[in-house]
Amino acid sequence: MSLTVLYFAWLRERIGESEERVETSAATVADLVAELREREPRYALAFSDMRAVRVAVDQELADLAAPLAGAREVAFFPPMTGG
Amino acid sequence: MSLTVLYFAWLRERIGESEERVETSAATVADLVAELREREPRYALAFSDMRAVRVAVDQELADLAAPLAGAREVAFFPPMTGG
Amino acid sequence: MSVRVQAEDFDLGAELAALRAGRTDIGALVSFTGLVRDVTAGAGAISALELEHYPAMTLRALGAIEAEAAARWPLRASLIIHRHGLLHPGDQIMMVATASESRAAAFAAAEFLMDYLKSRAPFWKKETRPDGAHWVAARDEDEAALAAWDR
Amino acid sequence: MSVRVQAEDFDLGAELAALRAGRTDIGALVSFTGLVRDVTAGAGAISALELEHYPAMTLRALGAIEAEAAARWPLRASLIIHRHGLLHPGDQIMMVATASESRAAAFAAAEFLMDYLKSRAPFWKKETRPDGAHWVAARDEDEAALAAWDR
Repeated sequence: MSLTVLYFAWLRERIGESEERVETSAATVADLVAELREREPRYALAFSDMRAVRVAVDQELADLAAPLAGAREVAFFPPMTGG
Repeated sequence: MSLTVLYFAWLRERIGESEERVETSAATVADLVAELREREPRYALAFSDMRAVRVAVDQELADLAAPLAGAREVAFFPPMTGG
Repeated sequence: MSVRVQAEDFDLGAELAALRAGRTDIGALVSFTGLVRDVTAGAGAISALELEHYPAMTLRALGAIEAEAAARWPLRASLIIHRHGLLHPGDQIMMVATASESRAAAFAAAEFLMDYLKSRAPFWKKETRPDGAHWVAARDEDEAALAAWDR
Repeated sequence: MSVRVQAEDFDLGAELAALRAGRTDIGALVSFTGLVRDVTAGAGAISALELEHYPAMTLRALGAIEAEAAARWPLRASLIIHRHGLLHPGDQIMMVATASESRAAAFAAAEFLMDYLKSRAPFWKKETRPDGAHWVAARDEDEAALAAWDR
């Protein structure tokens, strides 16, 4: 499965990219995070405390248990601070 | 004692005046209302249900028991409906 | 902090712009504008609204209400404008604006100003409807809203 | 009902005037405007604020928040405008406006929109301060404000 993965705010800065294509067979968001952590220290650092990370799957807020079957876009970001 | 007495909204319409000078020895607002009621039916009608009437003494909201010693202006009006 | 009572209309946008002009200490600006509606529930179409007030008491009452809001919340600025005289559907009746560091304070102060003003500022509305002109009755829920601030 | 996300500034007065233009069914119009402050409590002076967002998600999230408000209160009109990009102290960040028959509905809907937007619309703020640029942390009280609407 090929996913577009997006990073915002300090997650973007720590990982050093705003967007990348990821080939994965991860079944859930948590599986995808585990895969990314294994890749390089910058991912492990960015995802070191998942309580500080929010996730959207196909532009809808989701949690770590959310399935990725059929998903096209996953975004990681800190809690929102608009308004 | 000489008081300026003001009427607003439907109290003004029922009594037919917006302002008058009243010579009175009333000790309280309630006494003044009793005196006015005795005067003419239009006052008795306007003051027939005092639950529907609000009072200000010298431009401050007051109740029927408020003393009139030293007062210069008493106003009668229905509950306010601004805003 | 400012209070005005006037027959003329006001420019809501210009008032809000003036309130924050040249300032960088305001995080939240809330405004409320009251407008003449053309219908009252159950009473049919309204063609005009006459606003009577008690001039000697009005500024004093509005000033006291604004001072009470400023004592309860850390306001950077506030404004109350209330019109009197003959208005028509769609016309602006009044506005309040509150500026604070935080949105919670600005919202709470604006609602407080409105709740107090509704029941404690000496204005009375008379609607012209198909069945004649009628003084608007005060609503129990307005008194209840006011009482809630003292709880 | 309308949602806009833009880098450009907006004219608060013109937006509020447009919201009620030609209408006579609005009794209450509430607006909230968020502005860049030059100080954050305990963190010193702010010289700039960078607003990042997630474009593909932003309009969807704001539209969903507005639809939820419209389902909860009898709104005649509503508007959300949120800016992104580089802002400076005194600049407007965003606005919401709600129009209803009654003030209680207009106030509640505006506060609801703000509480949801704060924690559910994909915007992130980065402040430039004397000690560098810092991402603004989400506040527990914002999540608490949001949770209160479900009680």
